[in-house]
Amino acid sequence: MRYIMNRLGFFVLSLWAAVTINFILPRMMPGSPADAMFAKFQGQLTPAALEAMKKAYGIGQSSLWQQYIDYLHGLLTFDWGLSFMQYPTPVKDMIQGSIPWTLGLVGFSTVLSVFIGTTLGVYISWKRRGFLDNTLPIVSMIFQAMPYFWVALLFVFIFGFKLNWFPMAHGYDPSLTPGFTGSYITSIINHAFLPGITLLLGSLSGWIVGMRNNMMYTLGEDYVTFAEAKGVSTSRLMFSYAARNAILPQLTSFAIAIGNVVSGSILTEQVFSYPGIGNQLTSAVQSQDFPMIQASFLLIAVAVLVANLIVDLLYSRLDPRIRTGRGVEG
Amino acid sequence: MKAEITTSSQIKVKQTNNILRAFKPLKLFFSNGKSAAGFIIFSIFLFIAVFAPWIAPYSPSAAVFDPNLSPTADHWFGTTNTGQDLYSQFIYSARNTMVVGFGAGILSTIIGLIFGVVAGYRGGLTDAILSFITNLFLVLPGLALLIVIGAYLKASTPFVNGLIIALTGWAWGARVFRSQTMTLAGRDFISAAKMSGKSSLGIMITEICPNMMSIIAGNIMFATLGAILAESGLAFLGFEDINSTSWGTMLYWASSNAALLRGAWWWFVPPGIGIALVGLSLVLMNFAIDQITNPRLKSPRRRKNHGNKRART
Amino acid sequence: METNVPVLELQNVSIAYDSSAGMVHAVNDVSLKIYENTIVGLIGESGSGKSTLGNAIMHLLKNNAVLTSGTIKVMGKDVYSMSKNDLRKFRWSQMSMVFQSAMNALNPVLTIEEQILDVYLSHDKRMSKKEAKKKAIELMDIVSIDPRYLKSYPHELSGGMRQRVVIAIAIALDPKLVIMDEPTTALDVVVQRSILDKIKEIQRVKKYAILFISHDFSLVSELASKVAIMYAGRFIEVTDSSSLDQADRHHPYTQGLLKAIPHLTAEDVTIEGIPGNPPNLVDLPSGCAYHPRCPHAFHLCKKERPEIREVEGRDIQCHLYETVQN
Amino acid sequence: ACTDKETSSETGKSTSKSAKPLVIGLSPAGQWQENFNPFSSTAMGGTNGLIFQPLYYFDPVSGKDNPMLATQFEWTNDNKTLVATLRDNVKWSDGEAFTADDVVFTFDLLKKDPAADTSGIWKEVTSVEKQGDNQVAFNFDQPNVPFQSYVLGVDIVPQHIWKDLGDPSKAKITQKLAIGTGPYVLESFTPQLYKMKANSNFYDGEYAVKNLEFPVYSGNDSEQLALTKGELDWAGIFIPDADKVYVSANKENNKYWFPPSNNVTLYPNLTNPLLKDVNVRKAISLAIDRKKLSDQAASGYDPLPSTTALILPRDKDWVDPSIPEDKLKFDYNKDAAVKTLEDAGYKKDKDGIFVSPDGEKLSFTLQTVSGWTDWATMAQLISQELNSVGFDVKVQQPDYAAYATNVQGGKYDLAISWTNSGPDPYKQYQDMLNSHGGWNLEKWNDPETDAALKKFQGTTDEAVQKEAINYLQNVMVEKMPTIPLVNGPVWYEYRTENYTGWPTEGDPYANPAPFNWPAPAIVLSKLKPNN
Amino acid sequence: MLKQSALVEVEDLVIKFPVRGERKKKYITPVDKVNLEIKKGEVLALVGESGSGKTTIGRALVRLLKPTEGTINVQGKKVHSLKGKDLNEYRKVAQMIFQDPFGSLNPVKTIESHVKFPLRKHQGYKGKALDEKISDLLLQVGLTPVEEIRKKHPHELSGGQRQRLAIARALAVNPQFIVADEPTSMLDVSIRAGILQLMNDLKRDLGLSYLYITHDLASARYFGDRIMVLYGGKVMEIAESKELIKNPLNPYTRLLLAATPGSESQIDLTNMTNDPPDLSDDRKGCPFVHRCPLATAVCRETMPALKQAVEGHFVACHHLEQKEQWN
Ligand SMILES: Nc1ncnc2c1ncn2[C@@H]1O[C@H](COP(=O)(O)OP(=O)(O)OP(=O)(O)O)[C@@H](O)[C@H]1O
Ligand SMILES: Nc1ncnc2c1ncn2[C@@H]1O[C@H](COP(=O)(O)OP(=O)(O)OP(=O)(O)O)[C@@H](O)[C@H]1O
Ligand SMILES: [Mg+2]
Ligand SMILES: [Mg+2]
Repeated sequence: MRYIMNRLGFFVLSLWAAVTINFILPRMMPGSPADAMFAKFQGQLTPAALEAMKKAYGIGQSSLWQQYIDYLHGLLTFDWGLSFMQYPTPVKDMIQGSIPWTLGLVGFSTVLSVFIGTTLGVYISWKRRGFLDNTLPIVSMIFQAMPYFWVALLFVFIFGFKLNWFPMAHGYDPSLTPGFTGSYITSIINHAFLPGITLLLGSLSGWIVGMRNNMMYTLGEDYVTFAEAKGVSTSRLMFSYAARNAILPQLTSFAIAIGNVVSGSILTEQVFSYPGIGNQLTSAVQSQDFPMIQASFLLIAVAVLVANLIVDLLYSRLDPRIRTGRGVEG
Repeated sequence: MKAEITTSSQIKVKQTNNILRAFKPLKLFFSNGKSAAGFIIFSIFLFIAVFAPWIAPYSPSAAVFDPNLSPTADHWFGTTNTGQDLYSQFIYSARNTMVVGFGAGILSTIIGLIFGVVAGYRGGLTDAILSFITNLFLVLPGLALLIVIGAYLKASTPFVNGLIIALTGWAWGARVFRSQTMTLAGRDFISAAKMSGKSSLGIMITEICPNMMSIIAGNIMFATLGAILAESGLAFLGFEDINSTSWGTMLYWASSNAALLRGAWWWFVPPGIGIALVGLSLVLMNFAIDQITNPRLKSPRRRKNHGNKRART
Repeated sequence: METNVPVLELQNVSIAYDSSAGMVHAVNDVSLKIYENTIVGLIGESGSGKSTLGNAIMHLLKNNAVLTSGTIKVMGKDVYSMSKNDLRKFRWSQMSMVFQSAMNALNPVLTIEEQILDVYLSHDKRMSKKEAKKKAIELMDIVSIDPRYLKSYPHELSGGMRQRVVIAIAIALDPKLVIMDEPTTALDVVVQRSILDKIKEIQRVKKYAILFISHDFSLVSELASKVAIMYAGRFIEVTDSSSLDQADRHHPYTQGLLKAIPHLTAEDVTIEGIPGNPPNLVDLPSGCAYHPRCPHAFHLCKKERPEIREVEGRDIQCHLYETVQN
Repeated sequence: ACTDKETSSETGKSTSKSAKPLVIGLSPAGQWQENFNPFSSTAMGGTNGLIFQPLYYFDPVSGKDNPMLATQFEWTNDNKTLVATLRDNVKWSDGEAFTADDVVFTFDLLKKDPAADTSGIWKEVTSVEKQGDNQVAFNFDQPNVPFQSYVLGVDIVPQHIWKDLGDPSKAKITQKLAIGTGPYVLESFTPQLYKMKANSNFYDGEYAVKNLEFPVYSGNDSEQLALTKGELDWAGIFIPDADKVYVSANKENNKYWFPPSNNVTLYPNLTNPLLKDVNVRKAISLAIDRKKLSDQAASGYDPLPSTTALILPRDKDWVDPSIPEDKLKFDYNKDAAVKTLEDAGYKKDKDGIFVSPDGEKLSFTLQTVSGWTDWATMAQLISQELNSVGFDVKVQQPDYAAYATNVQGGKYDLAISWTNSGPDPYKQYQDMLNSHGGWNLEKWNDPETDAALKKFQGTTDEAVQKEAINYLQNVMVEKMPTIPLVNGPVWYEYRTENYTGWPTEGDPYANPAPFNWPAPAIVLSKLKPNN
Repeated sequence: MLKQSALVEVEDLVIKFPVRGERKKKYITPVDKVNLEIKKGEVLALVGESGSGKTTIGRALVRLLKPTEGTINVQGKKVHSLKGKDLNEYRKVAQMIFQDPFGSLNPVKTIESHVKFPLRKHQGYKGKALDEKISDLLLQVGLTPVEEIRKKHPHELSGGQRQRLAIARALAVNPQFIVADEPTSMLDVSIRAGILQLMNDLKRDLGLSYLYITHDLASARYFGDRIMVLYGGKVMEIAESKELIKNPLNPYTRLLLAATPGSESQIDLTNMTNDPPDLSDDRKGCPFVHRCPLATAVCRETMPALKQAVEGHFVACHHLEQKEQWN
């Protein structure tokens, strides 16, 4: 209980901090977005039109404090304002349209990466000093050391442009009508393959090596030897005794990884013209779209916080030591 | 009667001298094939970075050659669309990228150390506040924050970016340092140091930090890799001064000039390989450090004696 | 019934660890027989190879350890010639072990009950869960722990209770041989005592053979009928525990140990340490491994390893007794 | 409407069964937003021109006037009233008839909501009224003939729909509401792609190109790949080394033409006393190698500018014949630059930097936009050149918003920026040189210049107009208020595999880029499927 | 008379620790109203089971902990309220040898640097004198050959050598009083004896006073002049060593004696509860009550006072007269 309250407290406090940072950051920007907007009109606007537009965009008409209050109020009521770059589309709509793609692609490949990586980690630690144990960590690390977008660009060029194996852009074949049809779903998978595989390759080694390390530690624990002596079956030994304990430290990383799904999507989506939130954020930053930057950043922060909270709670379910309030650390 | 004591037993030495070995980096790195390879690759790039002005045939920014050359004897990696020598750019970029990477790596490690060690050693309210800040930074999405801050800060030279990367990326280290400090702080030798009249600051600097040398070194490697990748990502997205000389900027230009499409792989591939190799060398060296210092990776051996608290991570 | 088949028979067992510093000769040429219903103590200072031997009997040596020579038989069967599966079944049903750090031998994320059930269910596929639960309750009764603790997680139990749980698990399948590797070192004297009493009691009833490993002389001499004293991987002396009252006519190392113990009630309160350091197991001293520390050492000790010699019913490896007798 | 649609798709099938949709690559964006509001600056491409149409379109590349919803226009009342005659028998795509009331309604909307009046119509126009059934009159305070392109360029919206939509600047025009008079109607919309099909109600009859598709690309890179691979028929993106990258992939079909459309100009801040000295500006101009700028910064696409700032060859008829031939081209002569300064009393100090007679160093910042790579390269080259002559120039690259704030607020020394060109030379001069001009970044303030522009505004007589423009050309050549660097091209790539009839250098009938709306409507009207 | 020569005087020492409770903050009191005194050159052995508060008392005496209540006077100084500079001064008087020879030395520092800092800081040695002093000190505790050992790191020493270094470090400030917290519990019997001997020698040669913390009655008897028995944070019994072993009066002392290997105990401990005593700060009565065979209602309600039973032999128990019942 105390643990849960503790985590909830942290959640609320950091949420507030994130929200506030989010409010302050864009206001520290030099150069007003309105100027940027109006430069587009190449100086044909009357001062009146300019004023009217500023008002319409909600720029600079009230005190900072008032803006903060309005901002908080807007957040709570899901009124995140209108996008500058796609005026007058509500930011909410833009996010609604893009977030499923990001969650689908990046979320799925993250979960997949965790799953595959962890399983491989368990496997190679079990077959310690085997061929895979000697090669897999190194090979996967090579990918982790490469700049992600660089690999992605090479993949697009080789597998998309040269070999024509996979589409080079978009979340699905735009000529299809979205719907629950076989061809649409196939198209989605086809389009997600390259970005997904690059994401997977880029993150796999962390999970493999992390899990392997944890397993090595756990396998050296006395309770594993004891269980082995007891005659517990191999699968139970591997999963209930070794992996079950070894996976606990992975959870924290998992929370952070899940939280980073959205920011991890930025480079992917840019390279693959994927219709997700990362892409939106990049364009928003490039065109100084305050409301959009704020909302996507906030969304990202909330995603991370929620993921953390869930993992914390999960942790307390998986580790009985925490449930009773012992050994709670930071 | 005083017992006479002869030289110490070798077996005991074997068990605990691991921490100490971290202080002999060279020996450490050559202790296994992976880390030796890492160390050699790293040394080559370090050499390139240090002696860039002597190695590079031309100035990296001088737009004085024929544009869009493919590799020739004069221009090993060809030239850019503005007639700059790509090989020279590559060499100088190694310098900037490594400086920025290590600068950010070391800076973020220092910040992490300050937060982690003080929080872990002081405990109580100090710990609560510092840990909160740490956790907040841990939780805030790195790249997004970087991009947003970078976009707000404007003057994004690689160095500014490195600074931002360090300022946003120290939290993981702080967390590791904190938990390590907490286990160390519970050890009696810290109490003993207190008893001998050492100040808190003295204890943190001379007793705790030296005991975390290998973790610190590992953290620097790890943070450096992260910084190099983040910096190149930022540069690639165009959130960096495009006249700077770094591998990320080279990739930015290569991609904005459709280097791959026009078949100029010699423009696009080397900077990526450079980053990948430096990254790989860091990973490999870190591997060695990890293997020596992380008790989890040692071959399982029963602990001597009782009641040794283990660090929970 | 063949009562003469020893429960445990060690014949010239040697074990070495392959470590980066070289081969660690942890156990050297050790022989021993233990019969039913006896407790044999195994003592020796830290690092003398006690646990290694215990683990070797269970065929649970670490990856880098090798049984370089000798045979280990339990109930007449060679432990090292069994198939993996037979071994898995044989272990625990015939021989079990309480590990040195029994406090850490319980999986922190499983309840006590699950961990006890694991034993029953893995060895008897036909046993129902209900039956196993009943047995678990009986088991808890034997070691005097309230069965409500079955639902607890290890960290919710005190050290003494955990230790008892581990002992309970060790005797769950009524094995013939129980190896106890320093089962009480981490505990308080009072708790330690109560557990030892418990072990004694159970042993009396079930007639197990117990190999009791410890480095505490007084403890072992109280509990065991026979004591093997280990130094540098060798049994330098095997003797009845009753003989430990007098300090003379033992191996010099045994004598040193006996002199180092402060006695609670004896009038004479002087004690003496043994000078010097434990031997380097990678590069053992020539001849008798104890000679660098031995106050009685003479030229022969450095050159030749002493043979086992029976001295007043004690098996002692020491040149001193050879010369005395010769 | 329902039956209409069916028949139109029927006919579509029968006429060009095999014709593929024409795929158009617009500027990169994250995702499309369903915004077909012609008054929104962020409306989807095609909103202006394909769905909604203005009365007239004055094309800056061809210099032609293209009638759309009006068939002719005329200045009356001492050039203070503009009367447009509307086309007959125009229908909205939902079948309703288009009337003069719709036009008046549209202008009234803009009056009520200044935020929608992005061209500032109501700062010039005083009233709009219907004349008879098919004419609309626009009344001005004072003559402003060139302003006709803005007034007649406003997209007309249907009263029967827009009267209920509230503020036009905020109206969300989705597929359902995108009812216009243009040659296309919206067929479907997703954030990755929207499709249009030919409007069967269109006054000129259905276009030969029946179907349009607009996929989204998040960056130049991915759009280049798609274009090169043949997935796009028409695009307007920068391609480095287009011959090698793009044309060579399919010599037969992959074509491009990058006609000049405006000037990329070095703006000196004339409020800076040093830059106010014309000798300094001339020296700067002399020290710049414009050929190198074009070759290295812009893949050689950017033609060299005229000293008059006219866009050639489009404006060739406007060139003042009294200006000698050699003065129409910029010189590159560093020695002359040095000499110019020395003659004006500037001396080099110990660092080799020129110092004015007042003791001020010729030390300037040069601003460009971060991320605009061609300009960045230019700035780099310029600063290298100037520094070699004896200036001290430092390049600064704020991002676009800060740059815009700086250049418009006069917070810069030197800046690279564009000029705004219209269908004739007037627009560019007006914006750049009029003391109230919209893009008078340099703050050129000269009553005679203003007067010349005023003269142009007040007349429809070409001779008078030429006189005014001649004066302005001389201002540019002699006084050099700004320093043109290169001509900015229009990016335009097309493929002839599926469609022909594209504008080319030989037949520059309209602005060819698929982003200068509503010009693409003109292009589409001329395209024919290839079969 | 007694008062005058007492070096350390502790009165009504109470130490509380906050513990994480379910909801509100709770405290445990591992040291409750403890009185003791140690004379110059005297060894007071403190015995008691794990968790009875021995270390806590020791840490309070050297002021690694601040007492919650009560006074600690050492040489007339009010140690319990020392701060800053005064506290640093006090470090010269009292030192501590820690329980764990593996944990109390800094693995990355050389042997000599462990004693160098205190020698320089507290005794003001510098340069060559410092160097010589280090050698002297290491020699004094038997860390020979000195020149070789000085440059080594702790992991290159055996357990006994480490414990000697810990002692040398304590001696480096030239203290008058040493808290030795189970200095041998982690060592082998044979090494243990050597350390006890060394401490005995130092006491004899330098006139040091010790608080010798242990849970091993046998070694307490060997090294201690007097023995104090602690249970659940309370003093149960205190007497001359021999007297206490011969004539244990408190049931807990007797239990402890019975449990010590080497004693011929007849107490059946197999079914004894091993629950630790209640340390909560609102507990009542005798802490041993839940294990004590003599326990009655009064034991549950009130803590017996420490009474003198025999000359110099103090004991806290309500049922002294029922001594026989256990044996
Ligand atoms: N996995 C291993 N690799 C190398 N050497 C080992 C390994 N395990 C133990 N040793 C060494 O083998 C020797 C015997 O170890 P063992 O654990 O059997 O001693 P022990 O008598 O049980 O000691 P303790 O009383 O401390 O438990 C020791 O010197 C130890 O350092
Ligand atoms: N810093 C602390 N915070 C909270 N509780 C503490 C702290 N230090 C000790 N305790 C608790 O106080 C009680 C007494 O501890 P102490 O270490 O004094 O016992 P001890 O007699 O020295 O035991 P041992 O023989 O095991 O060393 C224990 O229950 C312990 O858990
Ligand atoms: Mg052992
Ligand atoms: Mg203690």
